[in-house]
Parts: sequence; structure tokens; C-alpha cells
Amino acid sequence: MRIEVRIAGFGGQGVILAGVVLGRAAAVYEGLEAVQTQSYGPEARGGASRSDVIVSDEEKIMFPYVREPDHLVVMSQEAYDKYIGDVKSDGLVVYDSTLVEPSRGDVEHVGVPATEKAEEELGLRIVANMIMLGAYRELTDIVSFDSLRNAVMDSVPPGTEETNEKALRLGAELAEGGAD
Amino acid sequence: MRIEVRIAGFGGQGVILAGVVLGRAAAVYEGLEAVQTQSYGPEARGGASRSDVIVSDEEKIMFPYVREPDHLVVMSQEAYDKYIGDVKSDGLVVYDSTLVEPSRGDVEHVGVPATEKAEEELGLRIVANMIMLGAYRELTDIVSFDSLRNAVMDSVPPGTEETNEKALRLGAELAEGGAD
Amino acid sequence: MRIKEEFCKGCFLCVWVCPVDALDESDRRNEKGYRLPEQVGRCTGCRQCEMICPDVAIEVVEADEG
Amino acid sequence: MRIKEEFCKGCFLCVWVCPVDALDESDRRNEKGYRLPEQVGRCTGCRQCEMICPDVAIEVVEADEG
Amino acid sequence: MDVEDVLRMDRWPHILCPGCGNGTILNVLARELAERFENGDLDPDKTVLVSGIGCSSRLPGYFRLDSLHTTHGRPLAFATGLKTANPDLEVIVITGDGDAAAIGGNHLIHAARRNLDVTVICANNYIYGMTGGQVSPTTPEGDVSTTTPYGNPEPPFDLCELVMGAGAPHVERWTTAHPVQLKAAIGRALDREGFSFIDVLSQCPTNYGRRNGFRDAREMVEWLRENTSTRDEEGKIRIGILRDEEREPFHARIRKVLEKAGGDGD
Amino acid sequence: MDVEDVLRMDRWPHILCPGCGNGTILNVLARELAERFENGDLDPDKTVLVSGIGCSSRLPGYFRLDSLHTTHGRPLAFATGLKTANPDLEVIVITGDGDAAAIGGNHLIHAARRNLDVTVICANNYIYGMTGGQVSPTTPEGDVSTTTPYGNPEPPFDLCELVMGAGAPHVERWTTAHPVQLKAAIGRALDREGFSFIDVLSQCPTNYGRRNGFRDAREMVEWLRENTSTRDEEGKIRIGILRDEEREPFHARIRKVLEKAGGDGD
Amino acid sequence: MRDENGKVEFLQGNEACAEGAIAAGCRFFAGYPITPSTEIAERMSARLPEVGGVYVQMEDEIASLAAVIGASWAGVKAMTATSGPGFSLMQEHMGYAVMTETPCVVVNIQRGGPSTGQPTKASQGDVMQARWGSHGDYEVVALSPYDVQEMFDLTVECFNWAETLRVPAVLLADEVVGHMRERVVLREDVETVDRELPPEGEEVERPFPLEPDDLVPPMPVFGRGHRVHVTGLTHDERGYPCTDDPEVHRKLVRRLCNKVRKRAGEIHESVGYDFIERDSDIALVAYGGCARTVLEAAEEAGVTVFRPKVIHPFDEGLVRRLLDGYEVLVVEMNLGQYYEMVKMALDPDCVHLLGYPGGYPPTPERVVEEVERLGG
Amino acid sequence: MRDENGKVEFLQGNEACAEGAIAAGCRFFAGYPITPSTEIAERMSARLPEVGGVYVQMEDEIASLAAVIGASWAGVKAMTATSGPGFSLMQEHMGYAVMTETPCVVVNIQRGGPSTGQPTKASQGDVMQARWGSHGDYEVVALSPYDVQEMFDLTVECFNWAETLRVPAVLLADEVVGHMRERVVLREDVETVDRELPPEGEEVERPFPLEPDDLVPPMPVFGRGHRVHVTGLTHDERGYPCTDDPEVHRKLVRRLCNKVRKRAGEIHESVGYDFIERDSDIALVAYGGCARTVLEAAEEAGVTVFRPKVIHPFDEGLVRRLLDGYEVLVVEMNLGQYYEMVKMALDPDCVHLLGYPGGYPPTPERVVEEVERLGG
Ligand SMILES: Cc1ncc(C[n+]2csc(CCOP(=O)(O)OP(=O)(O)O)c2C)c(N)n1
Ligand SMILES: Cc1ncc(C[n+]2csc(CCOP(=O)(O)OP(=O)(O)O)c2C)c(N)n1
Ligand code: SF4
Ligand code: SF4
Ligand code: SF4
Ligand code: SF4
Repeated sequence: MRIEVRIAGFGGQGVILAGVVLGRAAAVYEGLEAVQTQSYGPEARGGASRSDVIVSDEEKIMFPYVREPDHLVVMSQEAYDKYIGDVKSDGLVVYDSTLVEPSRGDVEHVGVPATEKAEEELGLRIVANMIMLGAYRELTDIVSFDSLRNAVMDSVPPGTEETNEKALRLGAELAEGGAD
Repeated sequence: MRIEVRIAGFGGQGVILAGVVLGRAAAVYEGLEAVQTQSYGPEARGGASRSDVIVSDEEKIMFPYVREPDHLVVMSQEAYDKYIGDVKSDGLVVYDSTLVEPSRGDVEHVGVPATEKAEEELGLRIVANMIMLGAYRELTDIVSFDSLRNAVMDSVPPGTEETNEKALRLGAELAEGGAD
Repeated sequence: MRIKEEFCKGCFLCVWVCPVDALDESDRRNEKGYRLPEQVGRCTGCRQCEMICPDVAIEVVEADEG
Repeated sequence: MRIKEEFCKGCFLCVWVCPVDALDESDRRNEKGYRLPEQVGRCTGCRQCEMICPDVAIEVVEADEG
Repeated sequence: MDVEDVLRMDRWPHILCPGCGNGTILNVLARELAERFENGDLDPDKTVLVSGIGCSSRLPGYFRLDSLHTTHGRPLAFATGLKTANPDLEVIVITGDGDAAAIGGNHLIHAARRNLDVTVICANNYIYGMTGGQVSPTTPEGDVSTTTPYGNPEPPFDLCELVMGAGAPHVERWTTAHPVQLKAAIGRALDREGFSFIDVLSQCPTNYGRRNGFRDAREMVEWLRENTSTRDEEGKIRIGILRDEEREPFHARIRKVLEKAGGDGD
Repeated sequence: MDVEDVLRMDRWPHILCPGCGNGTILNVLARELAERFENGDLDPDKTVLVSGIGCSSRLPGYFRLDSLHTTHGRPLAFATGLKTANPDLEVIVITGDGDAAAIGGNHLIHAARRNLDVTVICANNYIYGMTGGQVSPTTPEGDVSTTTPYGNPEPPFDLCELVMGAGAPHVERWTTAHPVQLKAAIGRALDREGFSFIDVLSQCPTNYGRRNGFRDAREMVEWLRENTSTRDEEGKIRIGILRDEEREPFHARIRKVLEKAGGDGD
Repeated sequence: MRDENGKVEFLQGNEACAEGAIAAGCRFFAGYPITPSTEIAERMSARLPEVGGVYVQMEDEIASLAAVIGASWAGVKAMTATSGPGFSLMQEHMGYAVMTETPCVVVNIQRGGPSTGQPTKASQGDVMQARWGSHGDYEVVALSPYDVQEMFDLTVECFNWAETLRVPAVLLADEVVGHMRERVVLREDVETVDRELPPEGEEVERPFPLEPDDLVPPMPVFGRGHRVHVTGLTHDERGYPCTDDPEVHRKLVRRLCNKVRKRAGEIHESVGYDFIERDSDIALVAYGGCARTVLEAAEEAGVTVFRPKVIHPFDEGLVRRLLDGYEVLVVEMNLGQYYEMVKMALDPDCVHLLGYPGGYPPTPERVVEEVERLGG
Repeated sequence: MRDENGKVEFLQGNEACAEGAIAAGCRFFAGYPITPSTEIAERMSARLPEVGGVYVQMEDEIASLAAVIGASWAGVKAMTATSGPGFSLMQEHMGYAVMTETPCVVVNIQRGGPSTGQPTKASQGDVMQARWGSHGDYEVVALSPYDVQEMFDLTVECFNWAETLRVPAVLLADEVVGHMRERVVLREDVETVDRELPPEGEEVERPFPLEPDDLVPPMPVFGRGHRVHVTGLTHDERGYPCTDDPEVHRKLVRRLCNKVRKRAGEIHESVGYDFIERDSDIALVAYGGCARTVLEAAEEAGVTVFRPKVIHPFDEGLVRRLLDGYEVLVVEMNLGQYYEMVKMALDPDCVHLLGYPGGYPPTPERVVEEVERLGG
């Protein structure tokens, strides 16, 4: 197994953190090989933001950059438009259906109304990223739920653990129903 | 002909200038090859000061430093003691007899009471260097008097030309009588 | 009052600076997803919004009712 | 008053600073050729010469007649 | 001449974050220049911008003028060469608190001392914005930055005191909450021959505001308006004209040397 | 303890020219230290000297203490590392006008701002002595140096104004014509916790005096005595204590950060 | 999480570097922020106060290295971190650290140059600068990590070699490894080396001996009664300036260089390198972030590959032993720097270059293509 | 005195350098004094005002090169002069000048390093630094004079190549030639080159083209209506920052290097070199002040000798053509720098070094001795 994942969205949505959490879950809690990279640059301010993760259960991941993502987790239309073309055909695209209108045909799309649900059910728009992550995990089983939860607990500010865990679980639930 | 000359003394006596004037006379007015060097360094302050000149009527002077001076023109005891050992045997040493007591045997010594005469006859101690230069030229004919005078005129502050020329001539006179 | 919507980044400094509350936040977003301001009251033409806008995205054409 | 002659550079700041003119230039020179100061009058032991000497070449032993 | 004629609108939108105070400075400067170009008070072909490195230092690249985006901290040194080599140029230096007062502090005080004829606009947002929010020499004591997670232990500079201590003849302080006054100040600076320094208290919502209890840019300009005063008021930062004297500018002094040496060509 | 015990007399005579003001500073400092070592007010094993490059910066090498002769202009930056890494050290920085205020100006103002606990003795002889007499940022206007053959066109710094503008709490100015007062000033500086700056107007007979109408060192100290005053007098340079305030020194501020972070070991 | 050797983390290379420094005993950091090295300063500012260390953000990079050197003479292990432009500004003080034999660590997270260049992108453009950037003849140690674990481990090695040899040691990393996140074990079992000290309270008579020419003398520390004078001028054995005696200068500079050069082999062996021999005429050479591409490509193309971790001092003997007879292709994210050193060691006609500036390492496919072009 | 070409003088190398600059059209000097280069600044401060030029003594070397670059963008030929420590401080701005393609001349009168070292003594320790001292990949021109006349002539050449190529050109001299006095003709017949300018009053559309990769574009000047944006960031053809596109960076850096590299042969031919062929197996190589010894020694020992005047760009082809087959002995006042470049060009086993730091060139006898040891 060697999977390239791109998590992308708008600056401020927490897509970098989502990538780091995913990589951490794989590398620290599952003993998998994992590399996370992201794009730095002045143009990243406020514009499209992305976090790339490669996960593998084989040997050390050498070339660390994602070229053709197997999976795209995407939270803004701009990011969708920018990165959708890179996804492998038959790849998986998990998108925030509150904000993204999918268009490409030859990939599997799963919509998750993450931002909407984050506001409605958790009262906190900024945990939409965790909803997306929970959904993505549920759909791929790339890491176990416990590993993901542990990684989230390591990474979020004290006091916010509970909300974040709720968001993960909510994502998982939404994913179950969600394929379109 | 290739002659290595060292002019040495105490900081402030104008030995550097004397070397530059000699080199200039040779290089600019006689069309000879000439290189002037001097020692730089914090230790030069007030202590021994020296100016080395190599003059040649052959090809370009390559290695530019004086190793065994043919001639030493010297104006302080400290400088005499420091450099006398370097002089070629049978070399010529022209010394300011006001300030220097010679000691070495196998070189030719000529004493010139430059500092004394500079004060007495010209009322200006600091032209002792020109007296020494005039004497040295007279003894060696290394450059013509006119060349030396021209070089001096180029190099001294306006208004002091006359005194300096007098000093050169006085040196020449003193040299004629001076060998000891 | 003209807002160059494609340049606006939704900081609402214009809304803050307007001495007569002629501007307010709207729910409209531009292509990049930034929320836009809108004119809601009478503009006296003082041009403070025009000058404070970090993105040079407002042009006060003339004082008007909005 | 002791002048460490080997260190003196003949600047005569000591002569300048002495409030009672106890010091003056002499005609004696040290090995390097610097002219030396000498005590010529009564010293009050104010130690100003000791302190101003750039070469730390004076030691005021005690106030004395010179 | 319209503000858009002064700017390289082909580069819009610019890279600054939403609500960045540097943007307001850009805007105000562009308008003052546009007016002067329009009036003929200033020749756009002879007006040049110089900056160092930082978000604020990106401003010159957005002006349709000759502009030199130099190295971090050194714009005043480059400007010294430009202005003395061609005194006909009107030189405006745009810099940040990090650029001018951290790495560039020495050039700042020397340009002030020499009375180099430049207008210095220092966007003082208390932080290194470009590199993501590290403490700067103007960050208030106790404030949080990415390199002062326990609060800033260092006392900050008062930049105006600093340049006045170095001899600057014309010094003003304003804020991004005072765009109208800032524009007038830039005008005065352009009118003065000699070194003019404008300390512009400004906001970096992204890297300073967030970490120090400000929700957005509006709260920050609000703070700037509430906590500054053109009079000496207890607990408020003094803004306004802090010094306005006349002294011979550096290029005129150099000119005199040329005259003495006979190299003035007259 | 005798002054000779504080000095490396094996290096005597030192390299300074006859009548050099740097020598007087060396002398006075050595005596103040000898007294304090004698009294037990200061531990010679904990007293360190730091300097940059210049004739004045050669002084530390003549003291039988730990001493760091650094690079041109940077002694205060090195001292920042020494003092904050080991706050038990008593750090004295010896610098020149070129070292401190030309190339080193930025470190000077930042050390002043931080209130680094060091005593800075600046031998201000208006010239670059070591390199043979070029203009310095404190050379008076109009004076001749090897690089201002037509007279210096630049206005000089007032170094005390400069460091006060940067926030220095303890600032004094004396001259080499005032050895007794200078010694007392050094004593005060050692007593103060925090940044102490002593601007010592001094003479370089070799490279400044000669070119500006002074026959010898005596004429120069005479000038310094005649043209300075501890009161504000028309046409005279103000000497004396110019500022003496208390502010928390930098290492104590750092200590508080450690306490917050739990790394103070208590 | 922990494994047998320490805490398991998922960190950026820059963060791992900071942790490595603390594990190595670093208790002083002075720096000035610059992309892409800033995370090192940021983590140090949070971590050092926790362990009783001092973080100071200086006014610039010149001051940063100065403060580090000052702290080192106060007896504290000290480090700074920077990138291209800052590293250029540190060059005068690199030479000062060499001349005064001050152990210290300078991290350079290489970004695209020249000049401000590509601030957020990777490069290996400072390889030659690390050795030649300051004036005069000198030698330093420079190590190049290829993953996050090595950002930790080689930082420790930098401290150890700095202390062993009394030289500035450069962690010559690049943005690839500085910014990527991977699993890293924050080892608690690191072996640390501390400089040798003279006995406390004793004046040191010959702090800077001239001979033998590979000697590393014990290091006096300020405040312990050694009464040492330290200068960047050429100095005699007593430490006093001595700038006119050619023999003294020659001996001093020889010793400063030879104490590093003569141990090139030992440093390479102790820090290690990868050499994967395959039955091929072609050998690939790469280091740092770029080596990740090249190791993958070498496997794919079935060719030999050499990955040094030690960049300076270059070990000509080792390179000859390993690579003589191969057609060698050096792949680096610059226009050919390590390449020049390899060329000096081997028949220059057999050494080839894939120079790849631009901000990203080449892909393995790109390298394989180049191998094929060479006939591999 | 005059000869047919100009005034005959007896000057220091440093003074001749200043005169050369003025003859080349230099009208701006910014500097900071440092031994042993100070006489250049001193003479410029006296001479420039006489010819309508500007002398500014800056607060440090960083500012000096900055001001020079600023003046160059104001359309004026500009120069600075320094020595070791100051040259180290200028490295960031060397890279900036390269990246912005700013013609300027930097004189480095080499003294003994590393660090403050031997301030008043000669060295050739900054040869590699001149090319590698700044971060990133770049090329400059560096010329090395061996007598006072060449201090004049090669300063003119530096200006000419700086203007031709829009690069910083380094006069890489040493204290030997900087401080010695010799006859020099202050030529009035010097050929000067001025940068190509775009038409006045026109906005320049593509001030920084990316291709072809050896192109030197005409140089806009501030104040003439070109409305150019100049940045040290990687920039597109318009001059705008463009720091994320690998292709743009690659093309830009390639062009900046190739515009110099590809003309290495032309530069060597035009500036000239000495090659005295003798019937011998051994060839000596030396440059600058040290070459005076070596030319004398070669004559004495009857061996071939090569004296380059151009140090950078190194011309591998030329060195191969001239020296292939010889046992080569490189003599330099350092521990081996030009030596490394020669080794890269030839069979490394045939290249030998007499590295001679210490402050003075070796004597001819010392070199002859070394030749004999090699079997010559
Ligand atoms: C020599 C050097 N050191 C450090 C940097 C990194 N750097 C770029 S901008 C900056 C700080 C900018 O702060 P400021 O001037 O206040 O501008 P702002 O971004 O806040 O507008 C730093 C440290 C650099 N580019 N060059
Ligand atoms: C980086 C660098 N630039 C320049 C120099 C040359 N330099 C040595 S001392 C000095 C000036 C010293 O002046 P000052 O500090 O006033 O001391 P003084 O010699 O007058 O006591 C200069 C320019 C140097 N050593 N290093
Ligand atoms: S002050 Fe010192 S050096 Fe000067 S004359 Fe007096 S004793 Fe001699
Ligand atoms: S101690 Fe004596 S000699 Fe010295 S200044 Fe005082 S009174 Fe004069
Ligand atoms: S980081 Fe701060 S200073 Fe920079 S553009 Fe954003 S808000 Fe402005
Ligand atoms: S040159 Fe000047 S400052 Fe230096 S030692 Fe001589 S008198 Fe003192």
C-alpha cells in the first residue's frame, strides 16, 4: 500500500493541521511510513492552501512529494478547481458539499456537508476540517479511528479535545450515508 | 645594475618619503626599473620605520622585496641595530652621525650629520631625510641630481621646495667630505 | 461609490472608518470567497473608506444616497 | 614619584596635568629615543599624573619634594 | 492622474492579507503621489521607491515607477547611493519595523545623521509579518509572538525618539487609523528637503493581532485610534508632528565638496 | 592589588602612540578595577573585557583578565551572548567611535534598548585611528581627515543623544582631560545594573590632531578641558552625568521567562 | 508514543533539529528569523526556557553568530539557524569562530538563491559557500541530513564535532527536509561530547599552541580563572596578537585546517554514509533532500549510489575508493558544487552533473532518464 | 612626466587602482576603510570631487556595496574597495548585484585571513570566496593584477566587463601589489565600455528576459522613464517577483551564470595571460603578487609558466590546452584555491601545490627548490 493524499482548501480552514494529524496517526500510532509536505509561499496567504500526505506500509518513502494524488480531500471551490485535474483517474475525492460543486467525471466523489454541520451541530465552523478527516478515514480506513483520534488529541489546543472528537465522529457518520 | 637600498629610521623622520622620492627619481625621471616597498603594521607606530627600494637598469624587477640591501641609509640607532646585519658584506651604509653610532666592520660606513645640520643650517629638523638622500645620491650616483631634485619637487608640499632643494645640496656637500 | 469586487478581501475597514455608517457588511461573497461590503446609507463623500482600503478596492464616485 | 623610563613615550601629559607644576620636560631620552619628564617641584600626591599617563609609566610613591 | 495610473494594476490583487495596514499605506501614498503628479509638483519619471524585505517592503513593486526592492534592512543604504549619484531623483523609502529597526537600524540612524534627502515611511506593525510573526524591536513588552511564547521580555524602541537622537530633522508619527492625516504627513515629507521619517503604527491582523487578542483588523485600527493622541496624554501614544526643523541635506553638502575641489563643472 | 597586577605588563610598552588618549582610558580603568578587586567589590575571575577592532579595542589584551577581542563593530553582540549565557560575569565593553557608532551602531542601540547589563566605555577620538585617520561618524563638520581632504561634509552623531534615544538608562560623558572624574564614572557604571554608556572624548594625536592644527597631545587635552563643561554652556560640550535611571536589566528579564517556562531549575 | 530509544513524534525537520540541539546539550540560541529556517528559532524559543536555556532574538544574523560565539566562551553549547541571505551575513563570524576555535553550530536551511531568490523553496546552493564563504583559508565541518530523523541525529553530530574539534559545524540542510514532516524518535540515548577544559582556576599558559598541526587544545572558559585573551588576529601561543611573523601565521592556519582535514576519514566513518553497490558502470551521487530522489532512482535503474552525510571536510580518498572506475553522475539542487569536489578527486572526464536548481528536487523519473542518457 | 599614452607616475598599486577607476569613468565611490585597501578610498576621496564624482564613506561595508549598487541604478559607474573582513560582509550584496544584474566593481586587496588575521600582510586567501562567498549559484568576473600598471589596467578591465556583462567584477588584488610602488602610466587612451541603455522615456517591457541563456539585456536607469521594478527575488521577464515557478528560476539562474561562463574564453583572450613555454616537464602556475616570484623562479629553473590575469570565470579549456601533459605546480599565497580549479581541469594526480600563507610571497629560491623536488 502506498497512498498519496492531498487535503486542500482555503487558508484558515485548518487543512494543514488535517494533513499533519493524518500523517501523525499513520506514523506514530500505526507504525506506517508517512511524509507530510505542504506548499509555502507568499501566495498562500488567504488563497488556496494544501497539505499533502503520503502513507505507505512498505519501505521508507523516498521522493516526498505528491504528484498524482490517489485521494483528494477538498474544502473550497478554488482548491477543487486547482487540484482536481491532478487526481488519479478512479481516485477518490471527498469534498465539503457546503462549499464545493464537483465537476470531474472519472473519479469517485463523496460529498460531506462539513462546514454546514460544523456550524449547525457543533456551533464551530473551524472544526469542519475534523469532520472531513473523520469522513475520509471512514471511507478509506487508511488508519484506525483510534489512531486518528489519538493524533487529534496530541495536536489540538487543550480544552477543545471533546469538540474535535465529536467532529471526527460526525464526519464518520456523514460519510456512511454520503457517497453520491 | 640592480641595487637594493634600505632607508630606515624612526617614525616621523620621513624615511618613507625618502624611499618614494628615490624610487620616483629612478622610475619616472631616469627610465629605470624601480620598486618601492615598506613595512606596514601596528608595530610601525613611532618605532623603527623603513622604506625599501630596488633599482635596476635591466629587466622588470620581479620579486619586489629587499633581502640583502646593497645600501643602507639609516637615521636612528634602533634602525641601525635592527638592519645592519642584513647588509651585504662590502655594502654601503650611510648614517646620520647625529643619531647613530656605527658598529659593524665589513661594510663601508659614511657618516652624515644630517639632523644636526638640518637644525643648524636650515632650521628645520624634518629635512634631515633630504640631506641624507642628497648625500646618498652623491656617494652612489644611482640617479642624477636633476632626477632626484625633480622627484623631490613632485613630492613635497608647495612652499617647501626651496628648503628641500637646499637640503639635497647640503647633503651632497656633506657626503663629499664625509667618508670615514 | 464603486467597489472593485474582485480586489476586495472583506476586511471591512471601510465599514469601520465610515463616519456616517453608510457602509455595512453584506452576505455576498466574491469569487475568492471573501464577503463584500455594501452601501446602506447616505455617503457624504469624505473619501475615508477610499483611502483606508488596503486593497485599493473602493472608488468614491460622488456623494450619493447608496 | 617613579617614572618607569622604559615605558615612557614622552607625551608630557603628566607635565600638562600636574596642578602644581611639579613636573617638567627634561632633556634626557630613554632607549627608544623618547624625551623623559622629570620632577622639578613639590608634589602634593594628587596622583593625576599617575592616572593620565597613557603608558602607565608613573607611580606616585608619596608626596615629596622631588 | 488617477490612483490606478500610479499603480501596477496588472498585479492586483496584491499579496497582502485581508485588512493588512500595509495596504492602507500603499493606498494613501498612491493617492498623494497621483495628486502631485497631476499638479506637476512631482515628476513620475523622477520619483523612485526603495524598500527592503518584508510585507511592507513589497509595496514599491505595486507602483508604476522605478522601484528598487533591495535586501532586508538595507534600503536606506541603497537609497544613499541613488540619491547622491543623482540628486534629481525624489526618493521614497518604504520599510517595516523589522526592516528599519532590527537589521536595518544602523542605516536608519546614519541616514538620519547625514540628513539624506529621502522620505522614509516605516510601516510599524510591531511584528515580522512576512516570516510569520516573530518578535520585533517594536513589539510591546509582554506581547506574544511565535518567538516569545512566554511574552516578550524586551523593551521596545520608540522609533521617533531613536531617529531624533540620531539627528533627524523631520519626524512624525501617525497610524493607519488616520489615513487623512497620514496623507498630509507624506505630503509634508515630500516638501521637506532632508531626512523625513514617518512612523506609521499599523496592523498585522494575521501574525500579530490573532495572537494578542484582536479578532480582526477592525479591532486593531480601533485600538490605534483609541490609544493615540496628538497631545501628550497619559497612557496614550503621542502622534503628530514630533520635530520639524531645517538642516542642509546631504547632497547639498556633497555639492559643496565638489565646488571646493573644482569638480562641479561650473 | 596594584595596577600592575591587573595588567599584562609582559606586553609593555603597548602599541599605542605617544600621548594617545586610549592609554589614559586604559590606565584609569585598570586603577578602578585594581581597587575593586582589592576591596572584594569585584572578582577578577568573573570580570571580562570585550572589544571590537581599533586602537581603543586593543585595550582588553593588556588586562590580565579574560578578554575577547572580537570583530570590528560587534563587541556588544558578542557581549550579549557572554552576559546572557552567564549573568555572573561582569562585562565591560571597550570600543571606539568607529567601532561603536559606524559599523557597530546597530548593536549599540539594541544593547541600549534591551538594557544589557554591561559597562560600555567608548573612546571617542573623532577618527579611525587604527586605519590611519579616516573620517568617523563623530568627526566634527569641516574637519580634515584622510578621506575628507576638503573638510568633512557630514554632521556628526552626539553619541549620548543617540543611546538615550535608544533607551539607555545610564549615560555619562567625560574626557581624557578628566581622569579623576572618568574613574568615578566607571565606578558608577560598574555599580549600576543595566546598560551604562560612557562617552569619553579622547585624543588621537597621530591621526586627528596633526591634521587639524594640534601640535601634540597636550594641546588636545587642553582643548578638551577648555571646551567642555558640566553645565549647559554656550559653545561648550556638555559633560557629566546625562542620564541616570533604573530599569530592569536584560538578564533578569530573561530569567523571568525561564521562571514562566519552568526552566529556572527551582 | 515512545519506542525503546525515546519519544516518537511526527515533526518537521526544523522542529527535529531544535530537539536534536537540546538533546545534544545546547543551552543557548541566538537567531534572526528567516524562511525556511524560522521554525527552528520558534521551537527553541519555546523549548530552551523549559530546560533552563537562553533564547535571544538578535537584531540581525551578524549579531546572532556573535552572541553564539560569546555564549560558547561562557562555556555554554550554542547554536544559531538561518538560510541563504543570513548565512551570507554570518561569513565574517564563521571565520572568527574558526580563528578563535570556538565550538558552535550554524544551521543553514538552504533556499533558492542567489540573493533573496526563492525564499520558500529548496536548494543546495550553499555547499561551496559553507567552506569558502569567509575570507582566508579555513576548514569547517558540514553535515547534510536527508530525512527528519537525521535532522535530529546530525544536529547532535554537529555539536559533537564542534566540541571535539573546536570549530563551527554547519548543519547544511535544505527546505525539503526542513519543512517535511516524518516520524522521528527524539532519542534520549544520544552520546554527547563536551569540549575538553583546562583545570578550573588556573591561568592557561599556552591556550593556542602552534604545534603539532592537528592538535585541538583544551578550551578555556570565561569566568573560571583562566585569564585568557582571545582574538581573531593571528596570535601566538599565549593568545597575544602576532601579526607580522609569517611562521606563526603559517603554523596557526595549518593547525586550524589540519585538525579538521586530517580527520576527514574519521568523520566520514563516524557520521556514516550510504553506499549501495550494484552491478553497474554508473554510480549516482547525491545528498540531503535531493538524495531521496536519487536513492529511489538508483534502485529503479539498478545502479550504484553514494550518499555522503558529511559534505565538509571532503574525503578525497573515500570518494576515490568508492567511485573510481564508475561513470559518476552527481545530482544536486544547484548548478554543480559537490560535483566540483568529486571532479577534483576522480578523472574529471568521468564525472557528470545533473544540476537542478528551481526549488524542488528532480523526480526519480528525471534522474533515471539522465542515467539512460549516460548509457546506464 | 608623460609618455605617449599618458602621465608617468610612481604610485602605489592602490593609488593606481583609483586612477584606473577614474579613467574607466567611475564617478561614484562608497566605501569603508580597511587595511590594506584604504589608500584606494583615500585617493578617491581626493580625486572624485575634482572630476565631478561623489565619494561617500558609509557606515560599513554592507552599506558601501548597497550604495554602489544604488548609484549604478542611477546610471553612474560605481566602485567600492575593501579587504578580507569587509569582503565577507559584502557577500549578501554580491549576490544581490548578480541577481539584479548591476554592473559594479568591488576591489579586494587580499590580506592574511581567516578573520582579522594579518591586517597588514599579503594573502591570496579569498580566491574561492570571490566566486562562492554568497549563497546560491552565480558567476562573477575576477581579475588579478601582478604589478602597479595592471592595478590601473585591470581596474579599467573590471569596469568594462562589469558594464558588458552587467555583473559585479572583482579586482582580486593582494597587499603585495596594493602597497608596492612602481612606475605606472596613467593612460589617457583607455577604451571604456558603457552599458547598453534602453531608449530614454520608454517603459521597458521585458527588462529581465529569461532567454536566450547567454543574453545580457540593456539596462534601464532610474529617472529616465523606464518604470522598472528591480528585485533580488526570482523575477519574471517583467521584473516582478515570481518565486514559485521552477522553470522561471532555472532559466533566470542559468542565464545569469551562462552570460559569464560562456564567455570565459573570450574574457581570458581579451584580458590576456602570460604563457612562457620552455622545454620542461614541469609548468608553474601563479597569479597576482605571487606571480612575480614565480616568473623569476621559472626563468631560473627553465620551466614553463602560466600566469592568468582572469581568475573567474575559470577557463577549463584554456588550462587544459596549455597545461595538459605537464606536472603542474601551482604556487599561491594560501593553502590551495586556484589549485583546486586546476585540479578539476587536469588529471588530479599531476597537479601539485606550493601553498604559502604567512604574509609574504615565497622567494624565487623557495620555488626553485620545490621545482627541483618535483624533478624539474
Ligand atoms: C538577511 C535576511 N534576514 C532575514 C530575512 C527574513 N525576513 C524577511 S522579512 C523579515 C521581517 C520583516 O518584518 P518587517 O520589516 O517589520 O515587515 P512586515 O513583514 O511586518 O511588513 C525577515 C526577518 C531576510 N529576508 N534576509
Ligand atoms: C569589517 C571591518 N571593516 C573595517 C575594518 C578596518 N578597521 C579597523 S579599526 C577601524 C576603525 C577604528 O576606529 P575607532 O573604533 O574609532 O578606533 P580607534 O582606532 O580610533 O581607537 C577600521 C575601519 C575592520 N577591521 N573590519
Ligand atoms: S605621561 Fe607618561 S608617557 Fe607621557 S611623558 Fe609622562 S610619564 Fe612619559
Ligand atoms: S601626583 Fe604630584 S606630580 Fe603628579 S600631578 Fe599630582 S602633584 Fe603633580
Ligand atoms: S502577514 Fe501581516 S504584515 Fe504581512 S501581509 Fe499579512 S497582515 Fe500584512
Ligand atoms: S593612531 Fe591615534 S588612536 Fe591609534 S594609537 Fe595612535 S594616537 Fe592612539
